[in-house]
Amino acid sequence: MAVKSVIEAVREAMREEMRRDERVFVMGEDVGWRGGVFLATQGFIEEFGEARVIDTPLAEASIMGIALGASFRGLHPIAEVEFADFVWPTVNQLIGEAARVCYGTDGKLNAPMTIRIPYGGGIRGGLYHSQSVEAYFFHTPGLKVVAPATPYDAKGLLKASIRDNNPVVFLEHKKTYRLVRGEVPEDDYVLPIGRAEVKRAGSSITLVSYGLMLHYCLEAAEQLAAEGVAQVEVVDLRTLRPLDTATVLESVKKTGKLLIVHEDNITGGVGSEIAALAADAAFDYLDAPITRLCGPDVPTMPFAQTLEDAYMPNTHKIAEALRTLAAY
Amino acid sequence: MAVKSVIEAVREAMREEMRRDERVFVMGEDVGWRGGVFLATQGFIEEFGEARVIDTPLAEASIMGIALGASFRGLHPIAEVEFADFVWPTVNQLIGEAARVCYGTDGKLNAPMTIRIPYGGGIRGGLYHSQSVEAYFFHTPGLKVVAPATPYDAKGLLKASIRDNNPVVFLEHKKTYRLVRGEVPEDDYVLPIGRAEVKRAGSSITLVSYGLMLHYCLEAAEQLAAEGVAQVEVVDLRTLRPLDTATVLESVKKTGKLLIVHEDNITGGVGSEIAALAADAAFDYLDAPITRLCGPDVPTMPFAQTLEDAYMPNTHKIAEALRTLAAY
Amino acid sequence: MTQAGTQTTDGIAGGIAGPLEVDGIDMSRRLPQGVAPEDLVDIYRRMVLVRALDERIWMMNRQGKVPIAASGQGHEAAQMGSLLAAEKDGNCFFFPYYRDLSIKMSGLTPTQVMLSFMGKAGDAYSNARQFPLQGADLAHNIIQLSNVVAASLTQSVGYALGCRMLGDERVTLVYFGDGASSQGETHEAMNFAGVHRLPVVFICENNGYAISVPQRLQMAIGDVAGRAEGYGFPGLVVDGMDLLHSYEATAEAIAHARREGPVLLEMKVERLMPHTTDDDDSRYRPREEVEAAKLRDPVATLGAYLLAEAFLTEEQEEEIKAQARRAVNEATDAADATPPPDAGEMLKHVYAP
Amino acid sequence: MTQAGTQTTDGIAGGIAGPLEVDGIDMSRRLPQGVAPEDLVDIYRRMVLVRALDERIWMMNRQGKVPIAASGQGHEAAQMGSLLAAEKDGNCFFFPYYRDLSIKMSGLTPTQVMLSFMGKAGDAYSNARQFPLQGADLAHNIIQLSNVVAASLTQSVGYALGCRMLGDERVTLVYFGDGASSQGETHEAMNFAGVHRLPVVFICENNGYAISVPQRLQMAIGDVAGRAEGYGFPGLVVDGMDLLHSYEATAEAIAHARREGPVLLEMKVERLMPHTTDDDDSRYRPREEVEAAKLRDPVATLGAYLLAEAFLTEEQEEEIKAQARRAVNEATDAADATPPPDAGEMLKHVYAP
Ligand SMILES: Cc1ncc(C[n+]2csc(CCOP(=O)(O)OP(=O)(O)O)c2C)c(N)n1
Ligand SMILES: Cc1ncc(C[n+]2csc(CCOP(=O)(O)OP(=O)(O)O)c2C)c(N)n1
Ligand SMILES: [Mg+2]
Ligand SMILES: [Mg+2]
Repeated sequence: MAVKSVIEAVREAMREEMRRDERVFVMGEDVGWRGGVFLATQGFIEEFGEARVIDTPLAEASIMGIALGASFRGLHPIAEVEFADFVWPTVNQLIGEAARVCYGTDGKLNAPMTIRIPYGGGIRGGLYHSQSVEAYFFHTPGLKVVAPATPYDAKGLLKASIRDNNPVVFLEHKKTYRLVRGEVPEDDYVLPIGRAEVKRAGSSITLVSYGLMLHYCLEAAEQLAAEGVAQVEVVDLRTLRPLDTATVLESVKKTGKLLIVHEDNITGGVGSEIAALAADAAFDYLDAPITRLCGPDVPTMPFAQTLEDAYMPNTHKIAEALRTLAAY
Repeated sequence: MAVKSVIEAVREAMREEMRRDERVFVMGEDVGWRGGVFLATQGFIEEFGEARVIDTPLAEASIMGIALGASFRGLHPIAEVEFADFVWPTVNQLIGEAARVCYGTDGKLNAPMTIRIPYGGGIRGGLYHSQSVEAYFFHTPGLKVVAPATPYDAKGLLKASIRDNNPVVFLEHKKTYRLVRGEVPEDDYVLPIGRAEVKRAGSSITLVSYGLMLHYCLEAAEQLAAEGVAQVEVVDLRTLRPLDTATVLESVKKTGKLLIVHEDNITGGVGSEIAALAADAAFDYLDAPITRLCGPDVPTMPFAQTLEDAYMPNTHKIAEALRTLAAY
Repeated sequence: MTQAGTQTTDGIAGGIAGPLEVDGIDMSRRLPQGVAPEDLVDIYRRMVLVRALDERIWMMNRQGKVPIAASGQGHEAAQMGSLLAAEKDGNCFFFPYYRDLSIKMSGLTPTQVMLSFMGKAGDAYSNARQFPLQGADLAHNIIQLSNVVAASLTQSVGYALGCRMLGDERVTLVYFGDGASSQGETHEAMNFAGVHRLPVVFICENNGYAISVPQRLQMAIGDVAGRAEGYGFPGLVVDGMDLLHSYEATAEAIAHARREGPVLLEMKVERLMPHTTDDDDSRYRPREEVEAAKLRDPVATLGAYLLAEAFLTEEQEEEIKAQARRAVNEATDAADATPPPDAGEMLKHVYAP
Repeated sequence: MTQAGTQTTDGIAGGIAGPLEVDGIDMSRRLPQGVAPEDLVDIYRRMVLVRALDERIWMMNRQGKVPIAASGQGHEAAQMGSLLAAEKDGNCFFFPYYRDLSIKMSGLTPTQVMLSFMGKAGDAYSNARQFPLQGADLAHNIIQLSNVVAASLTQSVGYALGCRMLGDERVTLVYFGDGASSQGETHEAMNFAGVHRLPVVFICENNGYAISVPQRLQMAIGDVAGRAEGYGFPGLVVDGMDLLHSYEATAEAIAHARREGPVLLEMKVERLMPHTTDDDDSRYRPREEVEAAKLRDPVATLGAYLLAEAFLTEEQEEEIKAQARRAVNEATDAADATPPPDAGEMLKHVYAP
């Protein structure tokens, strides 16, 4: 199998789906001749033409509304929000409208659209190019929310998202784009939305994460194994909504201890829901307080290197939290 | 003390603050001669004139951006979003901009604005006039979020919000407007933002809620007391952000059992954070699974009476959940 | 490029000939090409029915049986005129707004309308999950997902983009109020439609108010139509109290949209009732203004015109009204006897399979 | 009402007289009233410094010391012309955007600029919490909270509303690009400003691109200025490569704004560099176009004009450039030697006391 980066996997998924299905098209700022600011659509306009690769005006609300309207006509738009930080103008259409198409029409109409959103930090993006926005969509019934960590998952899940008959918010961590590489099959494959994966089996602590942080979690887990402190089971959520509660709870019931890691702000983040689920459905199995290691409650990470480093959870901090939990 | 409704308390708070401080003004759709669709600003334009009571164009993004800009000039705008369901166009300014004024200028600039948002259901509002939106703002560092349940709290906290130097999202449950009445002092008083209140003392179960649901919780607690099943302690959060974790945890440590009730969708709601906090900081005191009774994961409540009733948590459902918890 | 209110596009608004005035509205034009007297009689029949339903719905609200309704009274000529043009065209898709009862009635029986307003099982738009007649009636090419003002504009433009991609010849009509013109999304929708010359007709039903906010506080201009120029397509002011003018303008706009791209029609209308059943317009609207508006009632105007032109006899006209009354009575009884949807429906259809 | 590019308001754009052409730009007008040759020499000195800084910042990015920068090269005449007008007015407030280095330089030393671009402690805008020169410099009447395109427009209108309420005479200037004109918030901001006739000057620096998206895909019109009519105030096309034209237009616009309400100035400029240091414009922009634009370099144009008019000698001109080089070198060294802010700063100032 060829080794590819996350951005290559994303590009391949879209290209294959556009070749496979005429109803699929991409739209967004700079997706045309520029090939996207992260080059996710590089070469697309040359292959598919201006009609299916639409450089939109700089107007995010309309990108979402127009994608939604096109989906009403049976198309499968892939709308790109250039950076997660600019998603706000879209939410009237995304949270207010797209999420309710099926419910609000008693199942008569649906919105088969994919919204690709590069998110996250650690790239010196400062307050307006680093944000994690998953919690907002995670809380919204009617949306699906996917957040892969590896090239393999990114490709399989993006293809699934494009084929899905619902609005899928597809979150791509910007720092993983070129940093994370892995094997990706050449042939067509699709991964199911809504399934977490145990990326590392273990028995003493359950560590739940997604996106960039998953890789730091795996590193920390290796570290603790090497130190002989704990065998950490690492669960990659992959899909945030619908959440694969079964996989999480099964792991927690086995280990009795739970650490949740995400880069997003801690209060009201996805981690709070994981904790709440476990504190209810796995209560009798818990041997220690449910702990979270997440971004602090400041408006995403600042620009200066020192400040960004201070914000970001990392392998070292995760290992520390695991040690505390192991010792409990 | 005079007995007043929530809407009267809200109106009084604004009128007193506008009389007290020239920098305070109101803006929003229909706040002028109409006096607001819920009559929150009834009589204001007559008293304060068109310059301080601004009927805006139908454009929520600008309502928020203009209020924010005016706050930069040192004014204390009170911006009304006509219904919570229409808040989405504002979030680019509210979540993206207002919440970061202080942080993004290293504390040099601030945004002393209040955003009043009538929210919530049980009023046959259907999908677009019933929504609870608190979780989105609750997750946003830089915002304060207030959600009073009683006329007394509404007045004292709205006055505090108007005087606060930060953007405060002030959530008024529409169903409480005329339904809930209570004593409100005539004189000027201000309640601190960020303090929960034990609205009913108890020893066997902690019941955490806010807004309309608080009243159903109190009814259910009385019911259980009357039945001799449990002495339920009811904590009214009043402020969602910053959260008064001390009051919540103190109660949970005392009772060992926790039920959280809100009307908003369960997944990723405010309740998940309360649960997560308790599952961490009060873990050793817990005698039962942390339970939540919240709105189901459908896009807010549908229009038909049957469907709306099916969605809404109520006294009966809360009492049932309390009984289960008591029996654990 | 055409100027709002001053010039015409594709000959729209031509044809005004003589001095026949009905209630102050000039109705003396020749019948537009392709419109027969029977068409107008049929439209009148439907207008009378819509009006009768509209009035009954308001009454039912006062009786506590209809939680909320926005009345279309005063907007009927604009709505019906545009609808007639679209029906004659035969390949149009509609994104109406909450005040467009006439448009949505096109595919429904009176009973279906009543079921919807009363929140009963079998509501054709959302099975009573939503406000009345909100959701979709795909069988009749109608989507109105929400009542969030202006949210449908970008959707309609996207729909038109989809039509273009699929290579069909469909034209999309999207309806909205003067208040909606202020929303940022309205700007974005028109801008995109202009750039891509999409087959969309933007129909602004300008009644001078957004709930209580009068036009002078909504915009610093007289005609919304004038904004079209800034998007590179024509905008026209239309007398929306005049069925024929509304018809002609829309017919030309549909043809233009299919051939060359978007058109903005600003239909000047009167809101004869308060904003919705929840509103009390006496707080903000002079009584004389409402009374004056009622003298220009578009239903009465069309009726008088048909009588004057002898397209209809007085007896026929009476029978049309009697029929409407009977239909509304039957519909009300039928809907009243229908239960609301089963509580178990509440959890269904959050996601499509 | 004035038409974009065709008429003038308050005499704006008058005064063009003779045939003196510098690099294809007509520079032969009389000096505008109130502008002395020394003013222009001073402006030139500042332009040269800004350009030198801009070039150095780009270089520092390539060396890995500046994470990101948007160059203002090509926009300097528009920015400096408007700035000069505002400075002469003496009571203006600025909401610039990320490309407005010339505006933000007005209050800063070169070292402060370098600290900001390198993310070092002491950055005057945000103490290195934000992208370079983003945050606020209240001492110099400047706010640029974010680089979210068009987010500052409603804020600037609100600021102007606040000024009106406090009864001061301040005029607010807000800057944005052609891409920003598509945002819904831009529409909403202009509409509100028009309704309330607020003292705002909207300055669109139209360089024909939004990152890679050319104007033809951004809008179906030639001039953004034409949209002002739809908001009930004047809009003008300005040659933003021409300092004097930019100055005159802005001076008149400020006076008009204070007296009568908003003005939209569309300054036609050229982006001489890629969008930012992250961009590679060869993917989407013809090389010849860039080369042709560089021939119209506004700094060179002004320099040539000053020499031609004998407002400056060649030696003086050389000394100005040498001074700028020295200042930039010193600033770079000073900033390089400064540490980034302490990690402990990260948790501070989420809320105001
Ligand atoms: C985004 C949004 N904001 C506010 C409302 C509340 N609201 C409902 S109708 C209306 C006025 C609409 O006026 P206009 O567009 O002129 O249409 P009209 O009702 O006059 O036909 C308002 C403010 C809404 N439904 N959606
Ligand atoms: C809301 C938003 N969307 C997207 C971006 C990414 N972005 C940054 S600058 C830019 C182009 C802006 O073009 P224009 O307004 O013409 O200004 P210019 O850079 O050409 O001066 C884009 C798309 C952004 N910063 N904000
Ligand atoms: Mg209206
Ligand atoms: Mg540009």
